[in-house]
Amino acid sequence: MASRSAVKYILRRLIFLFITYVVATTIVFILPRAIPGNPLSQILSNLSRVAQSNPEAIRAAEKNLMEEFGLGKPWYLQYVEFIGKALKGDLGTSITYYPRKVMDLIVPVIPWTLVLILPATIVAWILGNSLGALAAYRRNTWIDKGVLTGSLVVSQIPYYWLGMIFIFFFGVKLGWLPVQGAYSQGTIPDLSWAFFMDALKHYILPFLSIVVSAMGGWAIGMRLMVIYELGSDYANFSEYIGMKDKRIFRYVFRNSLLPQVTGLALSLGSVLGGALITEIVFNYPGTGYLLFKALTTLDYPLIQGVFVILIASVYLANFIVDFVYALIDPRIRIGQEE
Amino acid sequence: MENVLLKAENLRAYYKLEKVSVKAVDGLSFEIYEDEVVGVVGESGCGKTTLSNVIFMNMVKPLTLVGGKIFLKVNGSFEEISALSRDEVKEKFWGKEMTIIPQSAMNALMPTIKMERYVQHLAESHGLDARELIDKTLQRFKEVGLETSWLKRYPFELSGGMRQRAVIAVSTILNPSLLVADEPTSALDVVNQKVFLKVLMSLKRRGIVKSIILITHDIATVRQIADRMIIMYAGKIVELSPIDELLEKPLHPYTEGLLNSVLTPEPEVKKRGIVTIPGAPPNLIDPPSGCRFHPRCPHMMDVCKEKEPPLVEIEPGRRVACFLYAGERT
Amino acid sequence: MFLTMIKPLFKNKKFIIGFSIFIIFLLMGFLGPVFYRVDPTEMTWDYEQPPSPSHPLGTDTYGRDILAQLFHGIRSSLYIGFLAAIISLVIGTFIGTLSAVKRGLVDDTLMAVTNIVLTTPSILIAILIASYLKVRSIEIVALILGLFQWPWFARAIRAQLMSVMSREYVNLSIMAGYSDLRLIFEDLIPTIATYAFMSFVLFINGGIMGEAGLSLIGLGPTRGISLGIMLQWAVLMEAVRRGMWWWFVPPGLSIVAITASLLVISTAMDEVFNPRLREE
Amino acid sequence: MSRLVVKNLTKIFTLGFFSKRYVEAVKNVSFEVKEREIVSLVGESGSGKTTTARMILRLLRPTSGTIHFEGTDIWNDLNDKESLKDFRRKVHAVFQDPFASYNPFYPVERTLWQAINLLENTPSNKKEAIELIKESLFRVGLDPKDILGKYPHQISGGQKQRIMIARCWILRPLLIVADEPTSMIDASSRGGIIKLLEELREKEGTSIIFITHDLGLAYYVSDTIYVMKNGEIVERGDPDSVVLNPSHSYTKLLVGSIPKLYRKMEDI
Repeated sequence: MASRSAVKYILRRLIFLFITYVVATTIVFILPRAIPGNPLSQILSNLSRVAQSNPEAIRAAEKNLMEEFGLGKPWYLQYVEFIGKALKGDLGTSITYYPRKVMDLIVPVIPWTLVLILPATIVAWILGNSLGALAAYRRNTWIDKGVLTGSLVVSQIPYYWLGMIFIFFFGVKLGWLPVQGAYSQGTIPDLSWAFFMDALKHYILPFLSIVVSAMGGWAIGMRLMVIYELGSDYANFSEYIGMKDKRIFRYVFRNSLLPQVTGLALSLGSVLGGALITEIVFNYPGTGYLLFKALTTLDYPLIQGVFVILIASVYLANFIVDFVYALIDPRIRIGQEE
Repeated sequence: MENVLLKAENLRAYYKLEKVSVKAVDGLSFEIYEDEVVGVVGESGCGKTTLSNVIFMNMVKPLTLVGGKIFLKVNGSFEEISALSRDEVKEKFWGKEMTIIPQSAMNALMPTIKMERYVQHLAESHGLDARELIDKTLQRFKEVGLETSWLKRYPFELSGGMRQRAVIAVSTILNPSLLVADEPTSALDVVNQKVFLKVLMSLKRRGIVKSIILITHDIATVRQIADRMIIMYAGKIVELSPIDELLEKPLHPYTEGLLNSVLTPEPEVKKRGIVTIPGAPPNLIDPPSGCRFHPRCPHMMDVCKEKEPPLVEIEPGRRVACFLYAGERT
Repeated sequence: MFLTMIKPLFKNKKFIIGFSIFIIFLLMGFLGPVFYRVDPTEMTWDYEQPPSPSHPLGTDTYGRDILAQLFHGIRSSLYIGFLAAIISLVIGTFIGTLSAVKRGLVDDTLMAVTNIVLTTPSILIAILIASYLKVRSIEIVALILGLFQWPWFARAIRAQLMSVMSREYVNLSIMAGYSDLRLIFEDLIPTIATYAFMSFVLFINGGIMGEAGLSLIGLGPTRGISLGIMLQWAVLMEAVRRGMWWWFVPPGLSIVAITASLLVISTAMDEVFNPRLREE
Repeated sequence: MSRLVVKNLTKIFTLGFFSKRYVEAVKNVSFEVKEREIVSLVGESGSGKTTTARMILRLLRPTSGTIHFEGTDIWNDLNDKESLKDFRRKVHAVFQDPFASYNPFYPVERTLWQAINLLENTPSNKKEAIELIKESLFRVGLDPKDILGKYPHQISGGQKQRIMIARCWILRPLLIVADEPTSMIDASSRGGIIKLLEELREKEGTSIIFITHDLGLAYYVSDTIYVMKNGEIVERGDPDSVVLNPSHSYTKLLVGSIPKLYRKMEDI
């Protein structure tokens, strides 16, 4: 029962995100050309350092780089070419891994990042919101105070530092879980049960470090929302006509959760940022680790490629959240009467 | 006593703050008869909204019942609801025997579910058959002048006036005997105000509710539907009287001042002129000694500063708390 | 007026706790390097030593004193945090105020820009920009971080000012012949002051956390020691997997303590100035 | 001669960025206010009465139409600072919400200082100015001791509204636009505010426009009533003819719906 207003809402978000994407890719285009000291020449000088042993590769890469950045052409042609390529999914050729395409390097690592971030974010969201709601419901009891204090502290722990603590404690001290990677060295990823169990073992610590530290923020926000909604007119009225407390609390929970869904969209960026660094700490072979590798060798085509892909995924996720929001909030689905 | 629905004896309810108490309801005694409309009138801060909380025993910290008793007639016999806890009163009487139309009725319905679902949940909460209650609501929707198909909608799809009527329909669905309406018309335009009053009275005429307490600052509105009027000032009842007598001849100086400050589009008002009561209502943390109105009263006597005037009946059905009428007693 | 405003803060338990912790770290950053005169970059043969009387927090792989690093790191991290917060506050206030005062097309354009920056992950843009800079001073890092964390603040300021501007005292000041600028400084800015201060505190957090993140992937300040740089060294030298807890625990703990105390301060202010949340 | 002449005043608000919507808040409104006259614009929320007031006060630019005050087109002829200041001095306002009329960060007398600074003959020293402020407070029945140095939350709504009238006493404007000046204060203080405004008219010859939803108030105070609905003036006349003998159907409905004190509605 998609009404006109819902379609309009979705369309508006879509247009907005598309514009945002164009702006973001434009930044990618402008940066290397605008920053003083011409980073492109840096790239070239860097190139010879990286691939000293293979002069042929250098020359090829150099030529390639000139072509890819379209140097020598007027800037607007460069821009049109750049955007055109970006929309086609052609992100150029890596320098470090020459002659492999940037896209071919990124695609295999994306699943690792997705598998880590998606479940961790959703679990943290659910747990955090439940805890926050519980605290608000038992306002001013020790449960509330405990949850609030805990959340305030936990929400300020960077994922990656919690990761370090976990590695040290559960991996190094107790020896319960592996300390790095996504699977044991030497194994080849396949669909066997043994590999799954091995990957799972490696998964627990990075997963937990994201879940635990992301939970705090949700709990704090949800607690405030629920306290606010508990004092709202509909909650009071429902009580006056004899609605059971449990039911009223479900109403309050539902209505408090709606803004938290929008909050999820807004927080995706910082969750991603934190998760990328967590991958580095765990040597987890995801996008963050690839980005780290690219940064240490100043492989600019690869850096840009990772950036473009990540930004696009954040916008896509944003759009999905918006879509879900439009589905679950009737005020958007049907359109509020002014 | 047999046709009394609600009886309050020397009710006192304070907002107990850290160091001080706000004496918002301070020694109120009155009764509400079956089949009547009583208007509770007073200016902001006189304790009239607190009174509605007290009637429901809706004591939420820091509001505390300090003393007094409230009785409600349930199935022919009186229950002392002031002896029960808030949760017990809520469980036993809210929505069933007593109900409310809140000040902010526009936002009173759960916004993100359809009204039909809401009624289903209400049935569940009261242990009733959902289908039956929905049918009853449909009937009630017709009675308050709403399309029955609107029950399948979300509250925000209705206009403000219609939402208010939906609230009336839902809140009276279990035929409670007492309805308390707290400033129900202040958010409506005058045309919808009148519609609201009509709906209210039709519910009473059909016997869906027995008695109505209308809490408001607007005497002219009360005048349209009330049988009796309670005038409150600074946490106390200063006058309680049938409405026509009160308008004819207000007894308490405060009542008189209040009446003469009302501006309605009537030639009588122009002739009468407008009166101001000097000063401002006292704060209720540390109210004036004796009669709380004495600092603003044009007829102030020495005794008013020292002693508190009791609320006494000086004519059949007319009670006033003022020393001007001390002689007329006995 | 100012005193009567902040007085209730010191009756709030949360505020006192948060404020005390923050002051302790502020003093560590300010006075630590003054009293503990050990060069944090001096390499010694006492490398990878656990805490001992001569090195209260042990040493790193190059024999550098961790406590000295920590004092200098806290100082730089706080400095970056403050700097980034000032930049964000200025941009956010400017955009939010301009939007609210000018309305119309100016408002539409500025809010579109704000929403674009809001939706774009700031840490990723910071990474991209930082990667192109060969030399990154502490100030440059603060600038990169400060440039992208203002959008939510600008939006909130705009909303608050819009509501303030519908208040009648603003009309009365206009009718008294106030210029736009005088109106902004006398009537508008004071009303957003407490909110701006609370946001400033959170911006400091953003700056400190952002620096740590950037440093960890090797894009932090190229000179000097910050808490993030300490963590980066620890990760590079595999301090975690080699069990050298004295190396990576202190800087991380400091980040958490500073940012959590600031968050508590901001929450307490919200409680004090926002009556709905006040506990009875 | 009329003090204020409003001719074909129209205000259209544009909403939305991508898909624009237009709302006609005020449509082709014309009326005049004479010297010493009290005029009421009566209407419910959304009738355009407040928008009209804001345009007269030069707070909101009209889409079309003209407003002449003392013969000057206030939106086109007030180009220099001096003439604008002169206009501000001569046309003033009392607003609805006494709480919103004061910036909580300043003592309440700030609003009186603003008026002093607007005067043509600004007092030569501070002492003189303070005397002027005190005198204006006495005029509205307030004791300066209770007011000076206080912050808005320390005084009552009735007192706040009186100080707004004290502001008018300092300026002695030719026209006061009173936007619902009594709707948010208690009934028992309402009469005082109305009397003070009437006194200004008696002593200074001030013209007053009451912007109100309260037909009772309009009936009581005005010389002329204009009834507005959906941005248009639907009825005009002296209070008795508008209230006792309305001609437009909306006015009839309005008068019929307002609860009276001395009459009970038949159809409830």
